[in-house]
Amino acid sequence: MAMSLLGRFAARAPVPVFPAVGRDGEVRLDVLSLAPALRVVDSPRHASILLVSGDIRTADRDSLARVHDQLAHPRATLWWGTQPRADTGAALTVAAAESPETALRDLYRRLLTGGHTSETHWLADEPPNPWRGRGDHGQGGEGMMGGVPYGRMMPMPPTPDLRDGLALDVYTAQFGPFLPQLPPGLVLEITLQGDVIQSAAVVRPPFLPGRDASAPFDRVLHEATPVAAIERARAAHHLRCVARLLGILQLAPQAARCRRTALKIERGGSIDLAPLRKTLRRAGAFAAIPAGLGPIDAAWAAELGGPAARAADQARDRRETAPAYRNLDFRTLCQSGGDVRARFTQWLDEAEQALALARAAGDAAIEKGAPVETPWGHRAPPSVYRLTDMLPGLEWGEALLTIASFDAAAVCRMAPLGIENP
Amino acid sequence: MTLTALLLVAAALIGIGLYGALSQQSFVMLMMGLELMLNGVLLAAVGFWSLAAGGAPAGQLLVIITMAVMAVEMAVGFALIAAVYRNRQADMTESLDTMKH
Amino acid sequence: MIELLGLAAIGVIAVAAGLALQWLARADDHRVSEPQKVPFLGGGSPQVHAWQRYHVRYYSMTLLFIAFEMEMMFMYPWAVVYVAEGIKALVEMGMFLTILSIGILYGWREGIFRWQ
Amino acid sequence: MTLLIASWIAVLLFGAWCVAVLDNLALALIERRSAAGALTAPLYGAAALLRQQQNRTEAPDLLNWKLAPALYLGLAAAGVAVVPLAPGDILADLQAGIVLWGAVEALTVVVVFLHGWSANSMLALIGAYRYVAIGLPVMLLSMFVLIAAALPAESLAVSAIVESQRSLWNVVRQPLGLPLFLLLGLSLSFRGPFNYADSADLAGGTAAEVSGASRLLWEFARLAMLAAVAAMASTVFLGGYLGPVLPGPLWLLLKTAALLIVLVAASHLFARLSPARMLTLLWVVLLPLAFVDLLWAGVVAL
Amino acid sequence: MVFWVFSAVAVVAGWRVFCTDSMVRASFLLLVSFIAVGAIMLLLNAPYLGFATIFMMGVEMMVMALFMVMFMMNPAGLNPMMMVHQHRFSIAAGAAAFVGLAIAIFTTGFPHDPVAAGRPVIHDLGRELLGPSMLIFESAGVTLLATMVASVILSSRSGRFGAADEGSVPPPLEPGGEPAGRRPDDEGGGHAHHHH
Repeated sequence: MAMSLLGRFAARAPVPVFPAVGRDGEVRLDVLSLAPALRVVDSPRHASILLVSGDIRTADRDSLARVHDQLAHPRATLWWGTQPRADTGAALTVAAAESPETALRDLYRRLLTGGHTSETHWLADEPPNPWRGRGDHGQGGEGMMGGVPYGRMMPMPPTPDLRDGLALDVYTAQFGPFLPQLPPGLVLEITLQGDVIQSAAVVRPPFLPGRDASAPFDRVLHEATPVAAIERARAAHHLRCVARLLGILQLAPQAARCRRTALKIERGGSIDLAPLRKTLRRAGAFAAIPAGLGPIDAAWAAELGGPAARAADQARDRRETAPAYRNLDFRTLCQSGGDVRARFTQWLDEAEQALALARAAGDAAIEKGAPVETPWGHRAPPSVYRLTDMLPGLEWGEALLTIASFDAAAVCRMAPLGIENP
Repeated sequence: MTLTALLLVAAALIGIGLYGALSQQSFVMLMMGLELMLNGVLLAAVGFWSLAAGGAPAGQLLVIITMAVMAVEMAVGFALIAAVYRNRQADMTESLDTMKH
Repeated sequence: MIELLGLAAIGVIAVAAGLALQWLARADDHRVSEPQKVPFLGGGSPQVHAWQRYHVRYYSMTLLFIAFEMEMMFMYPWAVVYVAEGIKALVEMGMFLTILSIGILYGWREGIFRWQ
Repeated sequence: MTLLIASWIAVLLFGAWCVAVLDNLALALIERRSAAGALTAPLYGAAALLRQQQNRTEAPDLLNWKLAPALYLGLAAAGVAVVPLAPGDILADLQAGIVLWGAVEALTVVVVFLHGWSANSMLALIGAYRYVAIGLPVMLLSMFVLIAAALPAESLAVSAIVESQRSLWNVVRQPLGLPLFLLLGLSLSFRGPFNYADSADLAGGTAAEVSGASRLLWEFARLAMLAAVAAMASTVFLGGYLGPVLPGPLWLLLKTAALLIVLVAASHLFARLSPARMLTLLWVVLLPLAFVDLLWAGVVAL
Repeated sequence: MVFWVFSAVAVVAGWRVFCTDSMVRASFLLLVSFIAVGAIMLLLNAPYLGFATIFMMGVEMMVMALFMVMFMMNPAGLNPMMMVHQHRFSIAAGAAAFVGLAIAIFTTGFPHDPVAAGRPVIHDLGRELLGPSMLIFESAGVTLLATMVASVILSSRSGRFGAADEGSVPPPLEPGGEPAGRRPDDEGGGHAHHHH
C-alpha cells in the first residue's frame, strides 16, 4: 500500500532520462531536453529510462548494452528513430519525426506503478574475469600487485609523469561513446595519471553532421534556398555548440537557454542575442576558460576551415564572394589566439552576425548548387593534425573543454581511425 | 574518570603507536605510528592539565605545541617521502639501505 | 555537559536516520547484477581497478596548508582576549601572520598552486 | 530538549525543501521558462529516488560508501545545532561554537572524499580529489572570517557573537566577512562555481555511481548543509534572532531565507574555474582578502 | 561511562589502523582515534582544545590519506597483505612501553587539582599566548614558516635550480647492479614481504 502510494508519487517526478546518442540523434535530443517533464541526466545511475536516439554503430552495441545494464532498476529503454536490438522482445519505439515526450512519461508512469516490468540485463551476468576463490583470501589476487582481485586487474606499472616526473600508477580506459560530455560517438582511449591525461588515442570517431535533405545546408544542393534560412540554421548550430561547452563550465541553465534560443531561431523567431551574451559574460563564461588553452596554429587552422579557422585569425569565408551576400555588407569576423576561448567567442560572434544577416537578407536566396559556407568547416579529408596531440598534459576538465571547443566535423577530421592505434 | 584511567588509555595509545612505528615497512605507515604516539601524549597532557594542574594555562599551550610538532613532522615527513620517491621510486624504509653503501 | 548532549543527540539522530533510510530502502531492491557493477565510463569497461597510486596534483599545496593551518590553533584563543589586550594583540598577530604569509608568497612563486 | 531536537529536524527537512524549490525557481528564471511544478517537484523526485534500486560497484568500500552520506547529514545537523533560535533557546550552547564549525568543515572534506573514493570508479575518484584541493583552502577563509566575528564578542560562543551585534550587525562592521563565508556555503555543498565534487564534466562526480536511497540522502544532505551555512551566516553576520517587532525565530528565518536566495542564485549564475586556477585564486586573492577582513575587524573592535 | 566508550573507541581504532589493508581506512581510523581523544578532551573541560583537535586532525588525516594513497602500492588493500618487519620485536616493544608506563602511572602519586568549574579556560590560553608565552608563540610562527619553505623545496620538482630530479638515476640495490625501482614483476624492490 505504502509502496504503491510512493510509486504513484514517484511517477509524477520529472522523468530521469539517460540519452545514448547515435548517428543524427543529437540535435533532436537537444530539442527534447527542453521539455519540462524530462530531466536529462549525466550518469545512467541517475536515470530510469535509457533513450536511444539515432542509429547505433555496430561497434557501439556492446557499449550500449553496458550502459543499459548500468541503469538502476526499475529501468526501461525507448528507441527513438532507430531499430531496437534484436533480442529485446517487445521494444518500445518512436519514429524520428515524432517527439517521444508523451511516450516517455507514459512509460515512466507504468514503470513505477507496476504496469511495465523492469528490464533485465543484456550482458551476461558474470564478472569480467573469473576470480572467486583464488588468492590468499579468495579475493582473486596474489601477492601485492598480482592476479585479478574481484575480477579486475591491479593498476598498470607506473611511468614517469609528463608534468612532474613522479612515476605513479596510470589508469587506461576507453571513455565514450555515450559519455555525455564528449561528442556523441567519440570513443577515446585515455591514459590518466591522477586527473591529468598522459596520452589519448581515438578508438572511434564521432558522427559527422548528418545530411538531412530538409536542412537548409543540404537543401541548397537541390533547390534555391533563402539566405535567411541558411543563416538561421548557422546561428542555431553555433548556439548548440556553445551550449555543449557551457555544460562543462557548470552552466547548465545557461546552456538550456542557448538550446531554447537555437530552437526559436530555427522556428523563424527574430531574436537579439545581446542579452544572452551579457548573461554569459556576467557568469564569467569567457573568463572561466583558461587563456591559451587548446591553441591551434595557422596551418592547422587553415586545414580545418570554418569557425575554428576564423577563430585563429584566418579570414576565410565563402560568403565574402558569394553573390547572394553582396548586398548584405558581409564582413568576415575573426578572433586572434586560436584557443578555446577564441573559438567560443567566434561561435557567439558568428551567431550574432548570422542573425543580423538573416534579418537584412529579406527574400534573397542562394541558387541551387552554389557553394555555401557551412557552419562547421570542411567535412573531409582527414587532417594531419590530431585531436589527441592536444590532450596530453591537460587536466580532465580542461581536456573536455578543448574537445568541446571544436564542432563535430572538426573533431571527426582530427580523429581519423587506425593511425594512433598500434 | 580518574587521572589514572586516563593515563592508562594514553599509555595504551603510546604502546600501539610504538608498535606501529617500529614494525611498519613503509614510511607513511611509520608516520601513522608516530602520530598515534603523539595522540597518547595529547591525551595525557590534557589529562594532567585538567585533573592535576588546576587548569594552568601553560598546560593548554603544551597541547597546542604538541599539535604543532605533529604538523611540522607531517609536512616535512611527507615532503621527504615525495622527494625520495621522485628520485628512487621507493617508499619502504629498507629501500634506503643503499645509503649505507 | 548539557550543551554537548544536545550536539551529540542531533548528530547521532541524523547519522542513524541516514543509515536507517538506506537500510530500509534496501528491502525491495533488485539484486545488483554483475554488468550493473561496472564503473560508468560512458560505455567503456576499464581493464583495472580505479583504486591506484593516485597522482595528487596539488601535494605541495597540502603540505603548505598543514603548516599554515596550524596558525588557526593560536588564533582562536587570541580572538577571545583581543579586545582586552588591545593594540599589543593586534601587533603580535600581525607579526605572526606576516611571517606565515611569506611562506605563502614563497609557495606561490614556486608554483605550488598550479597542477604539478 | 526533545522539542528543540524535533524543531531542528523540522528545520533541516523544511530548509532542504526550500532550497530545492529555490533551485527550481532559479533554473526556470535563467532558462527563461515557466516554473510550473517547482513546489512539488522535489517531493516527487525524492519519492522516485526512494523507489530506485541502490547501486553498488565491483569491490566498493561498502561501509564507507553507505556511511558517507549519513555522516554528511550528521555534520550539517551538528553545524546547525549551535545556531540560537532566540536568547537562551539553543540546542548546543558551546563555549567554542565557531571552533565546532571549523571541525564540521574539516570533516566535510573527509566525508566527501570518502564518498568519491569508496565507489572504486575513476570519475568519482577525480571528483573526490578535486574536492579536497578546493575544500581545504576554502576552510581557511571561513575560519578567518569567523575569528574576525569573534573579536568584538570576546568569545567563541555563537550566542555571544549574536549578543555582540545588538548595537551593530557584523555585516556592517566587517563587510568582507559575509561574502567570504557564503563562498564556504557553496563549497561545503559543492554547488555552481564551487562544484568540484559532483560536477557535470565527471558525469556526477562522487555521486556518479550512486542511485536510489543513498543518492536521495546525499542530495538531501547537500541541501541541508547549504541551509545550515545560511543559518550560521545569518547568525554570525546578520544578527541572528535580533530585530524589532517580530519574534526572534522569525527574524532568523527571514534572514536565513534571504541568504539562501543569494546562495542559490550564486550557485547558478557563475561559471566554474578549472581547479588549478581556483586554487590560485583562493590562496592569492581570497586569502589576503580574509586577512584584510580580520585586520578591519580588529581595528574596528579596538 | 561516556569516557570509557570514547577510550575504547580511541584504542580500538588506533589498533585497527595497523590491521586494515586499505590505506584510506587506516588514515581515517586514525582520525576516529583522534576524534575520540578530542571528545575526551571535551569531557575534561577543555572545550576549545577538544574541537580544535578534531579540526586539526581532520585536516591532517585527510592529507595523510592523500599521501598514503599516492605512495603505497595497492592502496585500497584489494590484495590483503601485511607489510611489517621485526614484528615480534615491535609487539614486545609496544607492550613493554605500555607496561612500563602503566607501572609508572600506578607507582606515582599525582596531585588532585581539577580545573575549577567556571574557569574561563579559553581566555586563560589567550592571555598566556600574548603574555608569558609570547616568545613561544612567535617562534612557532617562524618554525612553521621554515616548515612551509622546507616542504615546498623538498616536495615540488621545479625550482630555481631546475627540476629536482634532473639527471638522477635510481641507485642500484647492489653496487654495480641495475638501477633500483619498482617493476611490476619485482614486488617492492626485492624485499621479502610477509604475506598472511
